[in-house]
Amino acid sequence: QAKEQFFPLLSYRTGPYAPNGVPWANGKQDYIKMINARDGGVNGVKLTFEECETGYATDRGVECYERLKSKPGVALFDPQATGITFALTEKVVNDKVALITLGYGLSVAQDGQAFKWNFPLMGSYWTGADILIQHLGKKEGGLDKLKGKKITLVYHDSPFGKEPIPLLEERARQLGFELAKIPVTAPGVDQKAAWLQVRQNRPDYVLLWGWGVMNSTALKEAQATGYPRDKMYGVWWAGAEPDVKDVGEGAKGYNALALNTSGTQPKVIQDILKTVHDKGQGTGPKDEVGSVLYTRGVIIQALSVEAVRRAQERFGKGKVMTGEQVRWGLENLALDDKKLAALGLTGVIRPISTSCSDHMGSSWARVQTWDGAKWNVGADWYQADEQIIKPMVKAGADKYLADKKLTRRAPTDCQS
Amino acid sequence: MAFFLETLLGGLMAGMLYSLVALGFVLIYKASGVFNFAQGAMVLFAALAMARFSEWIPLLGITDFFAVNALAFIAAGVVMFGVAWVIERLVLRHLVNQEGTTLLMATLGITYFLEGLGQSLFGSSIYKIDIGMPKDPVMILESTFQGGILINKEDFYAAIIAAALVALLSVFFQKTATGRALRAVADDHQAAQSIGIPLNRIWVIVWCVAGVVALVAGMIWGSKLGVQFSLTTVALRALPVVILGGLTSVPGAIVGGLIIGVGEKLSEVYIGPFVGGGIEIWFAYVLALGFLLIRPQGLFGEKIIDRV
Amino acid sequence: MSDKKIGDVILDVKNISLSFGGVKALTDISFNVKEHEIRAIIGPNGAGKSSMLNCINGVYRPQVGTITFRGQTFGHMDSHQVASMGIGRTFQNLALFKGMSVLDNIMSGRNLKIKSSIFMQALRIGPAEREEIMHREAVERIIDFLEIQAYRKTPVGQLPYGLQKRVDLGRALAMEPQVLLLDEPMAGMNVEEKQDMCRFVLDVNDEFGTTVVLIEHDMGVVMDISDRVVVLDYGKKIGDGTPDEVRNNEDVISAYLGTSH
Amino acid sequence: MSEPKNIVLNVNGIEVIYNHVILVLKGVSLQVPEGGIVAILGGNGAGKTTTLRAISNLLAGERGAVTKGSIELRGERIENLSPADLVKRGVVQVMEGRHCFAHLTIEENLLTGGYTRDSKSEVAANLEKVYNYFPRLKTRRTSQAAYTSGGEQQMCAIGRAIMANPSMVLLDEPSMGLAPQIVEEVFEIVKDLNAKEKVTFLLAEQNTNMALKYADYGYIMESGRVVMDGAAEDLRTNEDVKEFYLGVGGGERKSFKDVKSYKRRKRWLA
Amino acid sequence: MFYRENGQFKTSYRADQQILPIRQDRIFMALLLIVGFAVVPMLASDYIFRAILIPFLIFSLAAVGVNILVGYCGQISLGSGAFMAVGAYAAYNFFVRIDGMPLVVALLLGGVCAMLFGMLFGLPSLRVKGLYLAVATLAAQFFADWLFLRVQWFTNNSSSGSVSVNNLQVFGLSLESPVAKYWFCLVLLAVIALLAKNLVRGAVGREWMAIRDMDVAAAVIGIRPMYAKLSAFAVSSFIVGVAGGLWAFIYLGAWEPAAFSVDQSFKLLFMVIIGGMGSILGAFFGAAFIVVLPIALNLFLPAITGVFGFEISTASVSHAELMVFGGLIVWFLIVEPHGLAKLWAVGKQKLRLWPFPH
Ligand SMILES: Nc1ncnc2c1ncn2[C@@H]1O[C@H](COP(=O)(O)OP(=O)(O)OP(=O)(O)O)[C@@H](O)[C@H]1O
Ligand SMILES: Nc1ncnc2c1ncn2[C@@H]1O[C@H](COP(=O)(O)OP(=O)(O)OP(=O)(O)O)[C@@H](O)[C@H]1O
Ligand SMILES: [Mg+2]
Ligand SMILES: [Mg+2]
Repeated sequence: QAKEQFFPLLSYRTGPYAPNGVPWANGKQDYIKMINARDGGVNGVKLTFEECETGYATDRGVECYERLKSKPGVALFDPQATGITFALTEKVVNDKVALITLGYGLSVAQDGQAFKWNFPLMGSYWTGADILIQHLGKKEGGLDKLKGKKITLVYHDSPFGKEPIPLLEERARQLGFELAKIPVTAPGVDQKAAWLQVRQNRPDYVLLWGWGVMNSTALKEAQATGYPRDKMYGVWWAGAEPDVKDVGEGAKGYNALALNTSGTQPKVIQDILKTVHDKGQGTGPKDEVGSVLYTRGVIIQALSVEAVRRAQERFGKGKVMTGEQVRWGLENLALDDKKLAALGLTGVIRPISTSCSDHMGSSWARVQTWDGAKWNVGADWYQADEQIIKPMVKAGADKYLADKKLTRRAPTDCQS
Repeated sequence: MAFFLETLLGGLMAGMLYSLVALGFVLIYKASGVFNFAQGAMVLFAALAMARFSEWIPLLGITDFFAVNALAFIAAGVVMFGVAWVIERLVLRHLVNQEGTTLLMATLGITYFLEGLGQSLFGSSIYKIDIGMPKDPVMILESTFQGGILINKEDFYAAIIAAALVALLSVFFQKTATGRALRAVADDHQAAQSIGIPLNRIWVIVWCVAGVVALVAGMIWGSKLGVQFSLTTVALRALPVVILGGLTSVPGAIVGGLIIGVGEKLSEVYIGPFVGGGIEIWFAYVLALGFLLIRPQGLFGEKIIDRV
Repeated sequence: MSDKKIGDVILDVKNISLSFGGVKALTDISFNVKEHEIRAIIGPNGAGKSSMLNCINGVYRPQVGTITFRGQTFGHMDSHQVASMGIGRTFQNLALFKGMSVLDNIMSGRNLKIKSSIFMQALRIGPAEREEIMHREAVERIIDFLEIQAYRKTPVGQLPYGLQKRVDLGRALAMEPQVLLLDEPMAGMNVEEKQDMCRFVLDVNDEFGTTVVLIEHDMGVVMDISDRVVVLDYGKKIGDGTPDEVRNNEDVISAYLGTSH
Repeated sequence: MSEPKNIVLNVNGIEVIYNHVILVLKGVSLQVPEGGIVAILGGNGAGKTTTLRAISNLLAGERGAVTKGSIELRGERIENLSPADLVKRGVVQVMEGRHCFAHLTIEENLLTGGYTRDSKSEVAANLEKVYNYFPRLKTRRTSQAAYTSGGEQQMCAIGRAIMANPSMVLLDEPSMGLAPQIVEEVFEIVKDLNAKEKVTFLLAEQNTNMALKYADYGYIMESGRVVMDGAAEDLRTNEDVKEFYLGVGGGERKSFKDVKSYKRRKRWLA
Repeated sequence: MFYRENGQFKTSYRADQQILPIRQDRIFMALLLIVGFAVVPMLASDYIFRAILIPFLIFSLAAVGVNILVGYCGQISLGSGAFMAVGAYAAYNFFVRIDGMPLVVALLLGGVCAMLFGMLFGLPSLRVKGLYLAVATLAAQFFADWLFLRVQWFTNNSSSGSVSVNNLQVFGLSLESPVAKYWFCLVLLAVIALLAKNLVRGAVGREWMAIRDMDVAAAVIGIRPMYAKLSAFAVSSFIVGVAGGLWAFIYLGAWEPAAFSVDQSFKLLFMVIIGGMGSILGAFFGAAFIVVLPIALNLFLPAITGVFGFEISTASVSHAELMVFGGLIVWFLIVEPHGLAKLWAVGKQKLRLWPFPH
């Protein structure tokens, strides 16, 4: 029997969120193909995958999960949608398989002692929101200068869009800015009323918490109501090519968080082009390789593979890891600059190091700006303010545990 | 005051755009008694076709902006005619004289089919339709109000196109013999057949017209929002419009659109903030419902007949 | 006919006027129906016969006039209230419940009499089941008589027109009404079938003392079985009396009967 | 029929099945000569309507289908034509139960009937003709059909068929719900059209008396089969027909009051 | 082994009024129940339970509810998703706010709340009919979507608006294993479907159908339109509400309002129409069609195209799946416009006549 580590890939290639879901899913697939082609797998263990279409719908996502979770050699799941993450969070505990939600999902899941199986790697909505506020503060010349400013949050009316609110409220209380919240009903094609309100309020900044078509529509409405794009700041899910491409010039000056860079320079992307696309094995069109969401897909998959590799280091090289073993791998990721360089990810992301109590591993991000043709990533890295995030995560996790009548993981559990 | 006017104008123009989609529903309902669930999918399909053709045509060496758009429009129109023909051949023809729900269901099947076909032929990314609509706002009455009143030029032109189309179709339905035949078909398929109205031809014609309406709607909405899957959801926004105006009335689609457009924008802007916002969708439906309680057949709909 | 005991006025219609927009369907119509009699309403097409029944039934709301039924006077009442007072009805243009079987159509005529609550019906134990069976028996008798046993479980929409008319009658009968309003029950039947129908109307009238108001275009039937006849024309009453009186009324002859009858 | 004239319509042993399972017509054959008036008689459920639907190709909408036999119009097989094609060939059906277009006014109903006629003047002339035949319709021309009386709707349905200038009309129970005079008028109109405009008629009727008075030839159907046919006079004098369809068995017409049916009566009283 | 009713004479009306008057049908049903309760649990895999059987059971239940309103009473409803949501969130609140609240009671109370909500939005049906009524029910749908997103109280003040339950128990037995969940849903479904069947074949059912087929005539024979319509809304939304609770508690475990979006409403309506309006059995067929078919296509399309020697991209599979699904709906409607239940009935009738063609 061949040794195969299986990656179930939940994705959506149809429906309202397909423009964003497709490059993401392609990046994941291509990375797996690349590892097999370049390295012959992980220490001789071949990587396999199967994709399952969720259409961004929770029930279909659950079905995909149920179908794929019992395949031999399942490593972990990346649900690609906040709603599906919620539903799976309840299930992975019993099924003993990890859930990675890089840059999305539950903010409180950062607390690994409460959420053993969830891994919101590299950032949650709380860290994202905090970084944006820090950036605005810096622009104004100090966080205290935000006092009295008006900041409006235009958000996708769903748990995804609502997640940053507690943090922003906390920050508003602290720093004394005025926070207005305008929900946009999913999928977000109709935002006229929202932007009329923005025009009425004339806020100093608009934070855009959108996904899919909501982002480009927001930019178009902003243009139509004359709101300056350079005062708009999006989350990292509102900062990819599909969000701005068809707005073109109209989106010039718009900013968004950057969890990763884009472009074809990174070595990992070059490797993919060389070993996969040039062989005609690419999943999607070649010109999309290296775009923001494609690269994010690559990163997610790279971290997944690294988790497997890490687990093998402990549980036996060249073996197929179980879901539990991969989970350990995720909890003990230690990707320093050197390792990142080996992965070809230098400059794309910052080092990551996870632990039993921190399932995020890194809370750094930059801000990028659209110049009408491409994204330019700013030089400054920001780290979310521990002082604020930590207590909130702890409190949230405690409430979760209390509601569920569960207890924190014992320290010994962290060793296993 | 200025802001109120702005909201009002915004609502009116949004309403006109809803009317455009609503019109597609009305056309088909009027002509065959079918509630065409696939209207949203047709809008998407048409818009996708047009967007992609306007990408592909320059590859043939035609680069003139106007020519490209005109050719893309025509090509997409031809595609929609084809769709109409196929739908009649493969679906409607076999469902003569069936109940409304059956036909509704069939249009649902068509919806899925078109969504799948559209995305596999034309792709599922975001595409662009650029028909040269101005994107930046203009301010008017700046002397009267401080800051002026903002008008979205694109919406304004779109509203004019919509109004023209609607007017044209109203005339067509009002007096012509075909208009009458269409209404007859809607009332009773079998009786219409028995006196020699060729249902097949009528249906192809109507679906073609509805296809063109979908194309115009798709073009305008697409130019506003970009062409991608969510265009189908504008159908849900147009639904209260159709119902409020009356399922069978072309002018109803316009008036309904204006009422709903204004109603939902005003409510969202003036009531929304007090209850947390996001109320415009259900408010539109509740508004329509309020009108229905007074006139159960919609403002301009034909009276619902129940006689014993 | 002579041995039949005709009682007091049971249904009294006074000065009914009804118009739709410009169309005057009924103008100042008054007539009464006595207990136990068979009262025919005749008149040319569009005279307002069906509209008259609709007024009594509460389907239409007359602009002027009152209707008195067993001492209760009303201008308008909801149809279901009229039904619960004991007035049953058949329709000219079939108004059957198309999706239901013959049995269910007729059973629905007995719904007024069903007492068990929705919970009992859901559980369908004891009393609810017994009640259902009791009514089923009554309905089976009607089905038997109308000779539609073979179609019991057929959806009515699939029956030929004539049989649908019978089902319609069956449904009205199932209500065991005191007054039965029949709107052209014999249209679309041949002579043999009409004979059956007549026989049947007479039986109901004889045995149960049900008062019958009958609209019919077949003069043979009307003249033979009715006790008194009202004649309407263009919404006005132009004659009222026994069949013989009506037959010889000049106005009636010119407006309706023509010379050949 | 003794010496067949020109046969326009030849129905040959057709079998009709509804819904793939319900066999309704079991080999029905009939012929309609050019310029004739042929009546189909028979009790409720005999299959008259089904026969007419089969001819005019309106079965599909009822989920019925002709599974055996053939139907020829002037020598041409017509089973696969659409109803609209048939109307073009001059065959129009007046459906049982009226089927007026409820939301259209009477006049619009009639004008729709002229859909296949291209010439405006012809349509106008036909409209005049119909109003002449049915003056009542003229007074109600602007009301929506749904709100007219049963009889008015019947007139409208017949008028609508005439608007198409047909050469052959299939009439399904034209007399139903019409006042006696009007019934007579309708049959006179039939006769008139037949004589003056050479319109051929095939009618399904319950009013046997009338039908046999005006028709030249009759078919009697029972449970999906033709059980008897013959010239109208012959049928009129046939004892069985008299007994069952004309109600004059044994000479005198019996009063409706006196017809007894003890068997049923007994059962009802039980 | 012939399927015949010959020789089976009914000697009482009670016998004739059974749900399954033909003996073979009764045997078949008994077998089906045995298979459902005993055989399936022995054979099915985890995946089959969790991803196919449990959703199928829950959707069947919801479809039974929707069918009462739409199929039996003729009131078009696009608000079923809202009724499910009310059922789910109400049950959730009863469950977490009241200590020791038993699961079944919470679900039933959720149903009661859905019932009240349904009746409220059913009121317009007294005046507004047909497709126009769809607007009233859509208003309910969008209102509920909004309500559960916006009003924090309903979600127990969870910041993101998503809620979850765990450690479900019935009568002290844990509901964690898929088989237990399956049994739980099956029992609820069997009981409620039986009660619903009793209703629709009894007096209330006739009232509903009468109102559906011809409301004027129904009033003339003494049926109160208000009572009939509101009772249909009540019963229907109660059942749908319970199904909503099951969907949330048993299938999803954690959910957000989007789980009960308008798509869900449409889905339920489609089940009812495809399965067969006015047929309890149809609800099951419809649920099977809508739940199982997409999954089956998803599984088999790549295999099938593989057989024909070309590999199909993942995106094409999802597009092809949509097309095949749409095509099948149309095809079924052409074959039998009255739904799968009717198709089944016609099939049985043919079987009865077999080997004779008619
Ligand atoms: N759509 C249908 N589906 C199934 N069976 C049908 C359908 N239409 C008619 N039938 C059956 O076909 C048989 C003949 O019906 P048809 O309507 O042709 O009779 P008819 O002679 O016209 O009767 P009537 O004088 O009452 O109109 C009846 O037994 C009827 O039940
Ligand atoms: N709801 C309505 N709206 C408008 N006009 C109506 C309505 N109901 C009846 N009428 C009109 O009132 C007149 C009387 O109609 P009604 O149906 O009572 O006639 P009828 O005597 O029953 O005739 P028939 O013998 O033809 O059935 C008709 O001219 C009809 O068009
Ligand atoms: Mg009448
Ligand atoms: Mg007939």
